[in-house]
Amino acid sequence: MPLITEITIFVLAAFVGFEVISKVPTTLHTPLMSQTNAIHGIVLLGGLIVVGLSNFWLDNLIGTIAIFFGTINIVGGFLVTDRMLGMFVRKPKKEEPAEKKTGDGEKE
Amino acid sequence: MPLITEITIFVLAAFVGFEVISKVPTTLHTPLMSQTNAIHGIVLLGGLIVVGLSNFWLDNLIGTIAIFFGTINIVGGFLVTDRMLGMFVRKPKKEEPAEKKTGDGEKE
Amino acid sequence: MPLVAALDPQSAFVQACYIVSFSLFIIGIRRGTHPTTARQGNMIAAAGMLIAVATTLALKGIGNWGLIAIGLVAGTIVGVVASRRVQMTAMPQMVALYNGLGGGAVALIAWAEFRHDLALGEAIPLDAFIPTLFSMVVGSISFWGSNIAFGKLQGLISGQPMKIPGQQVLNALLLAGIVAACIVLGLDHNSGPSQGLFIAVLIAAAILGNLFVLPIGGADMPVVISLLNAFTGLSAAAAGIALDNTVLIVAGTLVGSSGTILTTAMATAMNRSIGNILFAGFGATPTGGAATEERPVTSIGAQDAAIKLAYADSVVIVPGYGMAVAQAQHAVKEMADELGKKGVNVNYAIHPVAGRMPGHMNVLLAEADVPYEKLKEMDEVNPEMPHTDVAVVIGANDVTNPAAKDDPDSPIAGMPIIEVDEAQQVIVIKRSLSPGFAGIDNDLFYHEKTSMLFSDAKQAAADIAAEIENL
Amino acid sequence: MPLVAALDPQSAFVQACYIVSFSLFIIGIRRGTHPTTARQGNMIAAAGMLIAVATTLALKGIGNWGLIAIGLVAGTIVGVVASRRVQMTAMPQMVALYNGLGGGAVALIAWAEFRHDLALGEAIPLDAFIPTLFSMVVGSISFWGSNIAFGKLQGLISGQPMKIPGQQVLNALLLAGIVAACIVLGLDHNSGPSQGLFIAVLIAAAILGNLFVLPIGGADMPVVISLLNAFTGLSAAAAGIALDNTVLIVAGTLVGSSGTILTTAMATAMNRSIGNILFAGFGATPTGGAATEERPVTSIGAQDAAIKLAYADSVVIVPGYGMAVAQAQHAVKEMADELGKKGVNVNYAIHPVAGRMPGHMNVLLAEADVPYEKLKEMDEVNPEMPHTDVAVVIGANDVTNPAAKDDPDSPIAGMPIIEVDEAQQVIVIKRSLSPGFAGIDNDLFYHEKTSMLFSDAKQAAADIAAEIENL
Ligand SMILES: NC(=O)c1ccc[n+]([C@@H]2O[C@H](COP(=O)([O-])OP(=O)(O)OC[C@H]3O[C@@H](n4cnc5c(N)ncnc54)[C@H](OP(=O)(O)O)[C@@H]3O)[C@@H](O)[C@H]2O)c1
Ligand SMILES: NC(=O)c1ccc[n+]([C@@H]2O[C@H](COP(=O)([O-])OP(=O)(O)OC[C@H]3O[C@@H](n4cnc5c(N)ncnc54)[C@H](OP(=O)(O)O)[C@@H]3O)[C@@H](O)[C@H]2O)c1
Repeated sequence: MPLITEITIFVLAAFVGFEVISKVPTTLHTPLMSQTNAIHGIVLLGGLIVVGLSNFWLDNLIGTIAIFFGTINIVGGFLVTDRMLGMFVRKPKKEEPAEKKTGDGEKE
Repeated sequence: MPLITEITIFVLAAFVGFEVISKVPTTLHTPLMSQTNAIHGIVLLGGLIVVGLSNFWLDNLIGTIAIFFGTINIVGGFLVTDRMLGMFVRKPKKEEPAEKKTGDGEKE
Repeated sequence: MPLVAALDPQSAFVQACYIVSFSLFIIGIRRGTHPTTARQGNMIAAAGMLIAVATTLALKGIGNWGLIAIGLVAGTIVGVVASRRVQMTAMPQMVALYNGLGGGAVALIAWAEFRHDLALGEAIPLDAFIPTLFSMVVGSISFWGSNIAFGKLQGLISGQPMKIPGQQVLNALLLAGIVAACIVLGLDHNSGPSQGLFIAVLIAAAILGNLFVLPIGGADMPVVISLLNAFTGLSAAAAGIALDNTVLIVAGTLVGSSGTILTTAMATAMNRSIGNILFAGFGATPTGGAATEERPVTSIGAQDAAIKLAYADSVVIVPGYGMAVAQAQHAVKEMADELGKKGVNVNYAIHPVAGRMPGHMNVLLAEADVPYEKLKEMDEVNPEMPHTDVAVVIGANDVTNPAAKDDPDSPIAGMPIIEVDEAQQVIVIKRSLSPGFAGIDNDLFYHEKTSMLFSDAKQAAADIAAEIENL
Repeated sequence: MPLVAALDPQSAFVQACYIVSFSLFIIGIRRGTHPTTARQGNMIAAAGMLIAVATTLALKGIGNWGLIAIGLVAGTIVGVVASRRVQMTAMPQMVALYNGLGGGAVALIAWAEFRHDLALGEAIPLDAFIPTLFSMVVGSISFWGSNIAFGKLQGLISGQPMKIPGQQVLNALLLAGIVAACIVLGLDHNSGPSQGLFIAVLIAAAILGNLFVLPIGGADMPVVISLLNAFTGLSAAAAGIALDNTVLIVAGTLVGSSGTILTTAMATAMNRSIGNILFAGFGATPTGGAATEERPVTSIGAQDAAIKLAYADSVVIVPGYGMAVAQAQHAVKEMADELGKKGVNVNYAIHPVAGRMPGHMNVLLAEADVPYEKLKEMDEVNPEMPHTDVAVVIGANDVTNPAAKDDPDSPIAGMPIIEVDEAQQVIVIKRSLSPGFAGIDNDLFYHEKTSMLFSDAKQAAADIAAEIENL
């Protein structure tokens, strides 16, 4: 793909990024940071290509470490974001917190 | 350029479009419509290429009409949008309207 | 021509110019989100256009300067004159006309592109041919549909929905025929597809464009135009794909998104589905024939209205389509000014679909120099209604109809309204008791706190202003 | 391996999968704009990732399955365990560490890519080589910088700014050296650039990453991490350009925009410039040494505090970094519950930079099951302050400091604050009179309507809750 086409894609993606992310409220900035961490784990693809196509030990080593790092990013990032965001959602199944909520929430 | 690359650009542009335009308030929807009218005058480029590169009378005719249409779109569209938007901005230079405004605006 | 640079269309420099150009479009629209920056945004977008055109003119092999100059100069003259002359009240027509021109240009370019590919005598690659066919069909529908819409709005064609029996079936058959012909053309792509068939498709699309819009009522035209605007945008994007031109793709897509969003927004604000608007033949422009006029109404003159208003503390003006028809915005502003001089607090309540275009009232009142902060949105003004002494409804009807809240069977049931019936007193200025766009009676007129001032809106506003001055 | 599809990387199918993948990322982030849809959004983004990875694994020629499996399995195990074990209070460290891993992976891939190009023995095209160099340098800076930030936050390295004389000059020289070496490498691009020089640049970038972050105070780490997050994103995008991989370009750019926006948002909320944060060595973590302790303060015990709170009508809780340190969120929630049982209306006022990360307090309080609607933003809560009976400041300091409004010479002058000094009464819970992150004294503590409760936040909240229950 010619460089200029890739720059076209980059510019459009930057516009999308700025528009979308400026809509995320401060409340959700911490989960956003960990979600974007997970998303840049996409460099894993680079690692897969390096290891997948090479036969020399050094490249294999470099690539495998990259795969390892990228996978931690992706798996850890999405899971931890999910854990955080799960806290923002009411949990109607658990009895105890629902009980507690009455004290704080309903007595206004 | 391969079709799939053009689709990539299309998809990204659609995301940008939806994000940006959903931020425009109803108040400004009429100017927005006429501004987008001006922007799709961009098809003028197609007309320029047709006429610029052809030598057959029918193509020239078709192309020139397209250029004519596209130019009306662009020139008329941007100018009329400007006229409309100019009305939304306070005009401090004109004496008379500034006078009038006192009656309506300042007496609260 | 002195300045012929001869750039290669796929060169990085040309592509970079196109990137700058579409970025300016995006930034321009982005700045359109606020009235204070919108004008600058419009200029930024225009600068983007200038760059795109200049770049294209400098491409290698571009010649035929005479014809290009004729097209550009003639177009500029028409554009400048039209934009100076057009009345603010005629904006809906203007938008329709321009949209049609865009669609027409796309269809013509697609045709020329097809002829060019044919002339090469080689197989036409499908990834250029399909977008060409798409832009030709959609551009042609958009051209004819927009022109009909223009005709209806301008009063050149009756605003009544024109129904032919079996209309929908006919349209469906026509569309199926177009698609089938396109498939045949596509299958022939490497053995010289027939130009005759191509032109037949162009004509069929033109007929479809006409048939599609004719049965829709004049009052629904803004929704139709906005939809056709999306069509034009998409057809331009398809032309961009056929021509390998990024700025065309991006700009067309932006316009496509805009049209889609506005169409949806209007439909939502009217609480109707897009399908209902397009296929139900609902939006008949009122025939003026009055509904059940047996119930008693309180009628009032300009002088009494002036007294009511001048002794109020707070007044809310609710403008509607009638104000646009009567071109009453300046008179209304003057009336408000007179009230201001008497110490009355005057605001305007703008319903999202008051008038016939989104933001219609805002443009008109801005033209009359009403300060932006005085224009209140529905959600902002409704809670204040009970504390409002007088609500003055000027040429509005449906957007104040309490049936939307109270009567679940009403055609406008569920549409949010400006709740003037909550105000202390209501003055309604219109020429008769005839219904508005939705064609239904309005209980507001018969309400005990409502006084009707039967008159043309401009006349009435001027009369009231004069009376207030004389108080 | 059973399922090897062998797709051509530039085939339309692979590209289409990548388009789906990045669209899911965008939609996923888009849904992250509201707490109720954010979790679903996260899953959508994860689905996008799955598609991208699966597509890549099916590419033609991919082999070495053993090593790939090792990397994937080991990474997954570490990722799952880490994400289960990590405390919510340790989020800033976690984000730093992950960011470093991403940067490191990018740098390694750039190195491998370079080796691959070298091995081909041909001229390396500049439009792949320049992005490779960029991603190597920036990825390496991001890796080392993030690790230092992690160390500082985790307490492995002192949070104090470590300054070497001539620091800035050294950094500038290092950067200039890196750029120069990259230019040399680039000029050699068709005669086999030296791998030695490449590795030297990798090392120099590593040193620069260390030197860049070491002199910044521990408390400024969140801003640094966010900036490095933008770096990692951009380096990933550059790697995508080098590898001709659209999903990498788009995903990297999204992360780059996110990092940029968050960095700017934090700097704005602290009313400091990014340059000041990075180069002024300002954010020293407080040493605990108290400021001018001569002025009298009103001290109070848990029992008195409980009485004040229980007999109030409305209470606003203002949490800060101290609540995070003490892990007091559950105790605070319990205290609020007890107050709720007494009929007190309790809300939380969240300052945008309370704590050490944007949204830090929100995550902690959400963990403790505080309902989302109870968390009020600064702009919403400040106008209500005069009608608030008691404001309870729990481990917050700077974000309540009236000097930001009153003293134009204060380092935090102009930073918007939660105006607890407008409330009827104030209770401040912290361990001493020592300053917070900005290292400045807080007049609030000496105000006549303020009572200080000197205690650990968790302990104090638990004590108050117990006392209220006994009332
Ligand atoms: N804004 C949009 O985007 C849009 C788009 C499509 C459809 N619509 C629809 O349009 C309607 C807009 O509601 P609306 O309340 O603004 O208008 P309306 O319901 O159409 O009513 C307009 C009223 O103005 C009166 N009028 C006409 N000419 C007048 C004149 N010269 N002087 C004084 N009064 C005059 C008419 O009554 P008389 O004949 O008795 O004078 C008529 O009842 C809604 O139903 C909406 O759904 C809006
Ligand atoms: N949120 C972000 O994104 C971000 C990023 C970078 C910088 N910052 C900066 O961080 C600051 C945040 O302000 P803030 O008011 O939340 O915090 P702060 O000003 O840093 O004050 C925290 C206070 O908590 C007290 N504390 C510490 N441990 C405690 C414990 N175990 N129990 C009770 N109290 C304890 C400390 O006083 P004692 O030692 O007396 O207990 C300290 O004064 C702002 O200056 C902001 O600019 C924020």
